[in-house]
Amino acid sequence: MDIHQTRTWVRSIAAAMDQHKDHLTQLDSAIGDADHGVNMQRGFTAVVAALDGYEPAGVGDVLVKTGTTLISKVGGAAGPLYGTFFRATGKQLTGPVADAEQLAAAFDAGLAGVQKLGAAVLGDKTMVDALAPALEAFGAAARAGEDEATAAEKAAAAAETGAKDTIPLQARKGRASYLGSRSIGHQDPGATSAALIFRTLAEVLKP
Amino acid sequence: MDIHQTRTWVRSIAAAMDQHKDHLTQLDSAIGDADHGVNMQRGFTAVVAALDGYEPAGVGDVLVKTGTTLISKVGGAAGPLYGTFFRATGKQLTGPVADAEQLAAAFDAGLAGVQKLGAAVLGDKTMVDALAPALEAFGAAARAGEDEATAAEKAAAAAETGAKDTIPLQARKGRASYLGSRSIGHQDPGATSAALIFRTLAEVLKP
Amino acid sequence: MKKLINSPDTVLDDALAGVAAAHPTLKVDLEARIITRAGGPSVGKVALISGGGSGHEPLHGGFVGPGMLHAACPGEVFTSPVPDQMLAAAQAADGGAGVVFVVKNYTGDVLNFEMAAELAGDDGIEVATVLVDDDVAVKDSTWTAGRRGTGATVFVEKIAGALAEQGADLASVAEIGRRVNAASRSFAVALSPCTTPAAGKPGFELAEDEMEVGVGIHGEPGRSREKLEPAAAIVARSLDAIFADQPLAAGEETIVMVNGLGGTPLIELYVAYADVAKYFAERGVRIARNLVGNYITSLEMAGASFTVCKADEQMLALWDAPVNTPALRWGA
Amino acid sequence: MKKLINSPDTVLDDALAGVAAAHPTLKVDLEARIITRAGGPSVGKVALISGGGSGHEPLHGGFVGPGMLHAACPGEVFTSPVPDQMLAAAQAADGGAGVVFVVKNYTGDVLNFEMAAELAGDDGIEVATVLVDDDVAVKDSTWTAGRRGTGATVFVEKIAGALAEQGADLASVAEIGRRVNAASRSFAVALSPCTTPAAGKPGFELAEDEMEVGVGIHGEPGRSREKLEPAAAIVARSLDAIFADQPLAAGEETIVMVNGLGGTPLIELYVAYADVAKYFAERGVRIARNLVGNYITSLEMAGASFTVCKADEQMLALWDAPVNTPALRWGA
Ligand SMILES: Nc1ncnc2c1ncn2[C@@H]1O[C@H](COP(=O)(O)OP(=O)(O)O)[C@@H](O)[C@H]1O
Ligand SMILES: Nc1ncnc2c1ncn2[C@@H]1O[C@H](COP(=O)(O)OP(=O)(O)O)[C@@H](O)[C@H]1O
Ligand SMILES: [Mg+2]
Ligand SMILES: [Mg+2]
Ligand SMILES: [Mg+2]
Ligand SMILES: [Mg+2]
Repeated sequence: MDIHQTRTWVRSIAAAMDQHKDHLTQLDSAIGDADHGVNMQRGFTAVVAALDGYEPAGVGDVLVKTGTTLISKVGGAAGPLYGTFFRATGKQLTGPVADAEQLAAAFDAGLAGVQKLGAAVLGDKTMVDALAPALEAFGAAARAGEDEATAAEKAAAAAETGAKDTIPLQARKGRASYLGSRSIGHQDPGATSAALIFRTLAEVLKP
Repeated sequence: MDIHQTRTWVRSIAAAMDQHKDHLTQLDSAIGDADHGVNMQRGFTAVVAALDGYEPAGVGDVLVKTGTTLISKVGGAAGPLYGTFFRATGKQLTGPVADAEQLAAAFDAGLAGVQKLGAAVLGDKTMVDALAPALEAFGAAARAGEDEATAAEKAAAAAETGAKDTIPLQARKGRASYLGSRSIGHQDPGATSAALIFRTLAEVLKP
Repeated sequence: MKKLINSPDTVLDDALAGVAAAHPTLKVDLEARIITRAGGPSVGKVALISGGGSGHEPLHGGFVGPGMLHAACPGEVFTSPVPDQMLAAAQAADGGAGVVFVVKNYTGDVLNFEMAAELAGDDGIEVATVLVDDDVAVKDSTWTAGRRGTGATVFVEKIAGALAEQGADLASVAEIGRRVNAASRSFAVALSPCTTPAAGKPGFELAEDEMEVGVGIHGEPGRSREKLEPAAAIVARSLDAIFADQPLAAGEETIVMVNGLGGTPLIELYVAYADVAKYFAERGVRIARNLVGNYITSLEMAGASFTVCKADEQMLALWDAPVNTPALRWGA
Repeated sequence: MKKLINSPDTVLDDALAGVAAAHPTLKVDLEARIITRAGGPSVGKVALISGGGSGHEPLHGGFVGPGMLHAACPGEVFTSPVPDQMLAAAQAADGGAGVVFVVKNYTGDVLNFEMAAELAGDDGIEVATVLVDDDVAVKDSTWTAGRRGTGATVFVEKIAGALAEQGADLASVAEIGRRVNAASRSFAVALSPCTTPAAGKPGFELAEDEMEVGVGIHGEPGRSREKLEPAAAIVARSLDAIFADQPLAAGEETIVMVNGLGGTPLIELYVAYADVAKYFAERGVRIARNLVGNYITSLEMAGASFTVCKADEQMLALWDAPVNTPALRWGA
């Protein structure tokens, strides 16, 4: 993945958030406070603006800028968490391109940042439930020598499964946890946006 | 009309207001503030309580007590106006019974009190539009030598017509006047309660 | 109807019990249904007394205290109080210098206060009346009972109350009250209706995209029903009506209130106030003082009213004078 | 959705412009989105800073002023603010004695304030954090993100703000804030939902005869959904939950708030307060101070929240200390 593709990825995420804003907000209204779609859209719109005219030295710069902007513009739980994900990922990628293995390691650092900050583990019904399986699939593909396009495709599928699999879970973190057992039966909005982010990556990297 | 009949009349008004509370409130909600039924019911419930154990010396005492209680308990426009109507009527009736002519003169004094206080004339879309034709009919019957039962029946019919005839009028007094031409097409709540009062009188006096 | 009440019949008595429990600075006579200052009458000073239907809180009970009202007479919800209340209030509040009745111009209020003034006069209490009629939504003509009294009531009570506190005589207190009313104009727009506990149904209906322009404080219909507009347009419409009735020149000073009707979040009132400030700035008219919040409400009605008082120096000075009431407090 | 706004996207900025225009005692940085005292930092004194999603007005901007907050950071409606705002607030408000962040316990608020504390630390500003988590509707367990911060925020801001005003050091101000939080419990019941401008639809649905028991300030569902009850039963339910969590013995002193969620008429809050006073009286627990009104709202949600703080003498004395903010003012 080169700098241009990275930019395209982030821009495509912005487009995806625009498109899925209402769906994400609707999911968040079932078990949260009905703002996740708006938050993500606001954040990535700001990211696109921030990248405009920005001259990154490497792939990582794009992602660090993305993360920093998310932290500055989103607020809520998703702002610091996604911000940290992109920042921590970007910090690992110093070169002008990143191959599948480099990306896998960087994403892992991103997830570690999210978990350090938010303390969510797999099964807590959060974005981690989409991110973790996505990165596992990505890593496995990379280790198996697949290219980043294939790895991203597998990650996207795993993220989507992970997001769907949050439905039967009871939330243990974030606002949804206040519902207790009433959070069961609803898909987590953050896991859903995480799946969108990896679906977008797969589309951008598709040869 | 003797003291007992007068008491019965006032008690029957209370029953009628109970029964028609919602209708009066509904009329008042169209061109007022949706409280006329409640106001009248609250007032006459208090009147019934006030008359309990009260020993009047004459017909007028019952009516003065009724008026005084209405003034003390109703509030709004209807409280002072109906209160004055009953007080001013009652003040004319010093004896233990009142015949049709005495009643006619007393009611006229009641209406004069209402008009002095509220300054409404015929056609302003107020209780006056029911009271005035009612008293005219009552007086004409009395002057023609009819008994009070017949006079009251004619007054009730005239009041009902008067109340209906407020529908096409534009209000010039009270809360309904704020609607301007939008008050047209609705029956005045105060005229409607006035018609109820005279219908009740006719029923009580019916031989 | 969803209300935090125990029964439609006991709302007023229950609320008065709550006021009594909450405010040690007030004395609530549950029997006579009046709210007075806990300290009793101010000997030698004029006492301001107001009242009206309940459901407009904090008006009037929330404005009882040093620097403002001496007593309030709350009627049933949306029904003017009865003369007995006003008489009891006059008796409880008169400090020997007479009382001023601040009366909003509704037939019911006017008639009941008139009767009370007579009774109080019989009782040897000097009474002056200030009639508040500031609502420009109602065109004053032979076709109406005259303008309604709305937001200016708060200004009259604050400013006349301050003068009374300073020991001015009955005529002077009534006079400044009348001057404030004469200098004030109001206009209100409702986004949703309200329901009195006794009626159980909304006083009027509004479609999802409609607003009632020029609405009264009991939800009486106003000038027209229109499609819902952005805040800036609602503000412009309301202030246009006010300025048309009382033109204000550049450099003139005003007191402005953006008042919530009860169900409108404060954040929206601030949105509206920004538009108000812009409207005034564009015309060079100064907002010397302002109030933004719920001061004269209509139960849970959504919407706002706008009140503008063309204020002279005396009014501004009296506005700034200390006031210590549950709903308005400064300098104390 | 019917709102007095210009556009869902500009609500916060428009409202901040309104706050700026309305309150000369406040300084509003529209760029940085912070509200500070017009007088600037208090040299040598600790500065209290709070923030959170908007839509809860007057919280927090309405509590900026002498005796209470030094700065407020309003986020988008129902979305916690970003670290940049808190950093800017810390920089603008620090008088050299450090800043206290008053943070309501929501994941978003906690994370953003955490990041801001780091940034402020890098900037040489000493930061202490007081986490508010008073809502007993949420059982604190491994299954939740912990109790939510609600009404006690007002108490923490008032009391810690008063101590800061007296010149106490950072540790002491933070300590009293934590003690107030530890001594406070809240519980809320919603009669109707609310709609964020961005979502355009109610956050939840309630049938005409239902209420949400234990609702959160963003309309998060609470403990259960029940049939609508009379005020006395709602009060008993709420206070039972509070007393179960923190038993109060006869003779103990409290500060009690009956807070409107935004769409509830003040008259209904007084009805509820009467029932609250009765509940306390029956148990011999004293209400030494009270607030009845809209202090921490959820847009136009109907309902009320109840907050009880078991207050010691120091807390009561600090409660009574002068405060001069748009929404809370006495002694000044
Ligand atoms: N502690 C946490 N760790 C990881 N993700 C979390 C955590 N708390 C919340 N989230 C994620 O954040 C999402 C909600 O984001 P958003 O609605 O934007 O913020 P808020 O909850 O503050 O309104 C949840 O759906 C969940 O996936
Ligand atoms: N000036 C007046 N003279 C005579 N009747 C009047 C006058 N003003 C109002 N009314 C009557 O009072 C009725 C309304 O009474 P009510 O609803 O109880 O009082 P309010 O208008 O104060 O709510 C009107 O329908 C009308 O018949
Ligand atoms: Mg959310
Ligand atoms: Mg009426
Ligand atoms: Mg009425
Ligand atoms: Mg949120």
